[in-house]
Amino acid sequence: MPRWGMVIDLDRCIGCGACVVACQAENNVPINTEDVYHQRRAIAWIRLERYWEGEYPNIKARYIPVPCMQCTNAPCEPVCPVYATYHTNEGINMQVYNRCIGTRYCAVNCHWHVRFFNFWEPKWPDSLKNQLNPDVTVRSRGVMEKCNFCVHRLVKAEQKAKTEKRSLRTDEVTTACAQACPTSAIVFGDLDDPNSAVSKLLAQAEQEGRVYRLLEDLGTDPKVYYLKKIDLEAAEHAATH
Amino acid sequence: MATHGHAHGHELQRTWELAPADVLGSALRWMRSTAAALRRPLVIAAILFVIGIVAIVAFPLRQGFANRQAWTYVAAAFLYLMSTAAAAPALSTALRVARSHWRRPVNRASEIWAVTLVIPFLLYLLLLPTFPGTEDRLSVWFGWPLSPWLWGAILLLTLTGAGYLFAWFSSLPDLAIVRDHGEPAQRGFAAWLSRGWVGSHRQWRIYEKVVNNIGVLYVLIYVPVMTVLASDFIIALIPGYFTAVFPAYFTITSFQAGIALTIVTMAVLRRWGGQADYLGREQFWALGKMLLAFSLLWFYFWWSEFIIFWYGRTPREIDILRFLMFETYLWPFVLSFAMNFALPLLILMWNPIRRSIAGPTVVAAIVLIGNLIDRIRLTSAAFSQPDSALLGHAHELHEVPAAYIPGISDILILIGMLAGALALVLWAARYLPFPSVAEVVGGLWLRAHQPFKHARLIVIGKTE
Amino acid sequence: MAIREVLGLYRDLDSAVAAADALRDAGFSRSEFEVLSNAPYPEGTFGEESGIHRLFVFPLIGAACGFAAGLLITGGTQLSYPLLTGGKPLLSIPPMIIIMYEGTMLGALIFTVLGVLFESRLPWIGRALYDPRITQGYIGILVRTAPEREARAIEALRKANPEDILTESGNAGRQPARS
Amino acid sequence: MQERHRLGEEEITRELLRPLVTTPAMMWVGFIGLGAVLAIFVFAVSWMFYWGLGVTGLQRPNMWGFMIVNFVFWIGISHAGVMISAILRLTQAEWRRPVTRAAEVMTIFSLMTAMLHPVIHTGRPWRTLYWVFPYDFWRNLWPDVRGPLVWDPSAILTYLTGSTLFLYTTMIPDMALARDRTTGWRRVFYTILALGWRGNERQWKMQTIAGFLLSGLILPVFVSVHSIVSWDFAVSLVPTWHATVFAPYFVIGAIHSGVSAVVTLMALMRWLFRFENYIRLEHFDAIGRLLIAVGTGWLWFFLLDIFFAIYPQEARELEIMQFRLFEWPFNVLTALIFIFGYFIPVPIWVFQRFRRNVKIMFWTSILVNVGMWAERYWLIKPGLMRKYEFTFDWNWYRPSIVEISIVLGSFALVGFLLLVFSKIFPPISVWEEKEGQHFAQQLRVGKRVVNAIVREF
Repeated sequence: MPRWGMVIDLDRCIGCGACVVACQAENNVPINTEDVYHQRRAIAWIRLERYWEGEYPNIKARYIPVPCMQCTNAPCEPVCPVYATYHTNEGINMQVYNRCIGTRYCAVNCHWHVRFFNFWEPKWPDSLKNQLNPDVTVRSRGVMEKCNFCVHRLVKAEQKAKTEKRSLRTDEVTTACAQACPTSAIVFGDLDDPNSAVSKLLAQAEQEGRVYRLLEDLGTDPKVYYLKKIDLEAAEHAATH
Repeated sequence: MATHGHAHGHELQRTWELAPADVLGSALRWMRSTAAALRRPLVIAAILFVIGIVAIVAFPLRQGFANRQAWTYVAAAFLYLMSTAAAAPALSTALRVARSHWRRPVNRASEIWAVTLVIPFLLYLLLLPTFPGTEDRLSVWFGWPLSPWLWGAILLLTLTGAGYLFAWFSSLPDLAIVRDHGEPAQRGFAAWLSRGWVGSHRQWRIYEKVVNNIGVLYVLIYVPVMTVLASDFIIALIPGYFTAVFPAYFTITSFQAGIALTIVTMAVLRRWGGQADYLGREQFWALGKMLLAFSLLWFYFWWSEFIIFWYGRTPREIDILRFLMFETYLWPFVLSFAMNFALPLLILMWNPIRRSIAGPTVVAAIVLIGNLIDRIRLTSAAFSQPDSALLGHAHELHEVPAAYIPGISDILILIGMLAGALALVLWAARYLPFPSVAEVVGGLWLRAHQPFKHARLIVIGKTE
Repeated sequence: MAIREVLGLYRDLDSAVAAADALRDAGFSRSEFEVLSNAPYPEGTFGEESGIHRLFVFPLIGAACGFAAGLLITGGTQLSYPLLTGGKPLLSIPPMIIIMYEGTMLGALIFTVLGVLFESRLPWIGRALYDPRITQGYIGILVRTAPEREARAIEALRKANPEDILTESGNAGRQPARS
Repeated sequence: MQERHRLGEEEITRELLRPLVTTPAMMWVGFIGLGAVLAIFVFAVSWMFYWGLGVTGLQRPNMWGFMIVNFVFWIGISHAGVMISAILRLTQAEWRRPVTRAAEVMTIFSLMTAMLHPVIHTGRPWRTLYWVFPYDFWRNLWPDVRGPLVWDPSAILTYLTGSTLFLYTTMIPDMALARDRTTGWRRVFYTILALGWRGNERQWKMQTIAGFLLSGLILPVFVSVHSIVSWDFAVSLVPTWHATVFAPYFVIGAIHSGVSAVVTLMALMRWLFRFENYIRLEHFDAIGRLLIAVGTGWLWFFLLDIFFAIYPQEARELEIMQFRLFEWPFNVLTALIFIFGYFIPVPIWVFQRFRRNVKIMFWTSILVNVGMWAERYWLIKPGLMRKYEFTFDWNWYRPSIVEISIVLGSFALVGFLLLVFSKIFPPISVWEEKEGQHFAQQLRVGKRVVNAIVREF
């Protein structure tokens, strides 16, 4: 039974936003038009947070991609009255759109702000109607949605493996964001498999002492790990996180 | 014609037939015989008290103030006295303000405990040096200069002062009676205390106002004091114990213990103090209801802390739950849960038991013990933390210290201090008549029992 | 044997009590007549009446049922859908306690009301002598007795200066038709 | 009291049933005015259903807004009714008689209004109705009892059922009274509700016992309801929400606002129905004294909450405290809460002269509830606006016109329902007033005559 996790190396991240676009396309996330942005209701399962560091003129932009942390003890799960979000045995914090009634309590109790609510009926321009991903449900108005580590890919891969009567190969499957990242700053894989890319990366980064997680002290045990940037400002910047 | 009262299963207390003269009579009887009989228990209590003092000097004091753990049981005794003896006068105020008609014989029984306040005050002064300053640790003082030492002491002093003022003023008219009709031995002191009281109409009016106001003042001081004690003695000494409800829990459970103490005192007075005419079913029933209500509140305030920690599940909260309730101090917690909530509920939920004398008394005794265990649990947990664990705004319970097992010295200290309080009360009881003549007689005018057609009823007057 | 009803109406409390006494002197037992009023009087105002009731049993039964229901729903839900949420135990007791508590109280409340209705014999759709003036403040004394004693009842009721005396056959009048 | 004078049975009946038969002009004004606001409310809600929650001011991270605040507020108001009637019944306080029914009715209507909010506030209300309640046994997925949002309905429905039954039980005798005095369809209606009540001794005895028993049973429920509502917030990890004190703090706050609301209601009834003989100054006096205690208790918990939010000295918590104590507009809100919620009304209530002045009591009680609404907003919103360190996602919350009209409409709704009720049922318990007259006595002490009350022992 794999335990899916993700490592995001901020030292490699250039803030290009490819992951965001890829996710958008992969998961049928509605197009975030300008006024949706101004309403602060844009949906981005993985978002790129930009923080300024230092004073003009020597000012630096720091980027940090934030997908769902897939917490092991996710605070968002138990507050749902209808089991619309629960924990799969592969460690994914799953969202069941059909059960969701939209109390939005999960969003209130998610401190990484990675749960998104469909305030409006999602719309696509006709030109994009045909590129919707058939593997992914199109959500309706009034339900929550969130990153689920491209679970449809995982399921597909597992079924393939099953039909071929074998177990899942190491790093056989990856998420859209990881796939799209030009600097491969995002790595996805099985945390329990010592040979997987994520495990190796973590093991190595542990020695360099670069590993940290967001809001780790809440004790929710997130499964998305960040590797600090290798320069001092970045170190202290990360420390503030 | 069978009176319907009997069908109801509770007959009228003799209080209703008494004339003022009878009340005065039993008060004077108390001054004559009972007060004298108190000498032996008084001596025994005093001896235990001395032993306790010796124990304090011999053990914690010799080990010095740096070793806070040695002072655990001094602190426990202090907090327990604050939760029981100091809470009782608050109860009597509550009854006055609520204008309950049955309260009058009860007031004295709870007010008299105010005379013990000096003991917790001295213990507090003894304990203050064991606390580190608040500059470098978390506390509700937020590092004020001289906190907690100076400000805490001032608070306690105010409370003690208000308590004695209350005890003295509320018993002023009775002291005058002792002055005029008491035994020669008692007269002098009573005369000194009741100087100038002639019972003029004006004096009575002032008396009623002032007693109420001092009582309210006492409560208004008591609640902040308990809040501060809860945070200084428990919360601030347990790293990561971030709970806003605990001071409320501490105060409410103290009121519970105060009620219990009053009930037990009443039972003793009824059994050995010849107060059966005054402290009857009426009083025990009413206080039994209150005790039941506060036992439910015990659970409520505990639960509202527990459920948050259980649900929040941050490492800090899990540690606290393990430490205070489910691992280190499991048994003390289970006991105090049973004795402060479960047993009182299961026993007092039956009206026939509530309406008896024995029922409330037994439960009150249970609650008194349960409260003691609870306070011991909390103090032991809090005082087992070394200063190093607190300094530097510690947010986590880093290493969980083992449960503190009391030694013989601790037991001696505990018993000694409680005995000291008892001694003070016994001593005061030699100068204060039971029942309180002023209260009971004042009540006689406002209640009558009369036939109403075929029914026998009581009539209760409400002055506004 | 048929039971005949006589209803005496009285303007004030004193005469009503007097009527009750008169009936008692005439040998009517307390169970043979009941007093109707528009507001409660202190118990026993009209003399002892049997106050036996089982009202206090009802809340206990209700509480038991409510508790059981709560236990079933909470326990059942968690056991039959072993879905992991927030790393909480699959059978989390504290939340169960909250809902079981509410269930218990709900059961107790509903059964108490049922008990009150049952013990005061409501809803009541039988027909018995009644007069709207009772809710106006008159006090009615309703005698249920054997036909042969009806006359005695009327006579007794008349002793206490009634406003009116109603029988099943109609208004018997305050005073005898012919003396 | 000196102003108490004996009233005849007939007088009481006539005056207390007056609202049922006659309709004062002000009442029409009320019906029409409130009805108009109600229409706006209905329109706003249906508008929101049609377009979705996009028409509200909610966004990330402010997923909860005005409607939840208003929900908490109305739950709070609903706590007065049972608090007053149950506690005063248990303590046999005489001054309960004219207050209890109005208070209980207010409980019921404000509870209904409160329950409306979380439902219309969900993304898919229609599903909410058929998935969460009633239990859906055929789809075979029951609500997750671990979720506070399931504790909520269980508590609120218990409370609603309980207080409705409570109210009805105490109303049966008055239904009988109305039955005997009306004709036509009204008579049929009351006959059904009266259940054939005749008023024999046994029935009265049951009635009396029921008063005590139900009060004793409903008090623990009433405490649990607002506690559970508070846990909707407190069990989450949102800074300034995750506080252990929330349960008792919410409850005492609820009593504070609720009892004040009862004062408002008393004053209105006194003016609207000319109930001077029943809702007397001594009642305002007594309830004012009660309010002093309640208000002070509330202040204690309020300060506990603030102090122990600062106590851990954690950046996140301090950030929000600083924000909601010192930054516009929350600094104004804070002042508002303190001043309106405590420092204006309570010092006024201390003086009997003011406690016995209906106008002053009315306006102070209004002030308290303004303060308490502000308090709920103050408690709930800042934590969401500045949740944890993701300054990137911090955001303001501005309610839309839809939310505002829903909030205003909720007040109209309660008011309208209260008016309708007082048109159909006697707003003051007639039989309890009469009982009070039966039990009232006087004691002579020398030259002084003291009002007294008969008690069975």
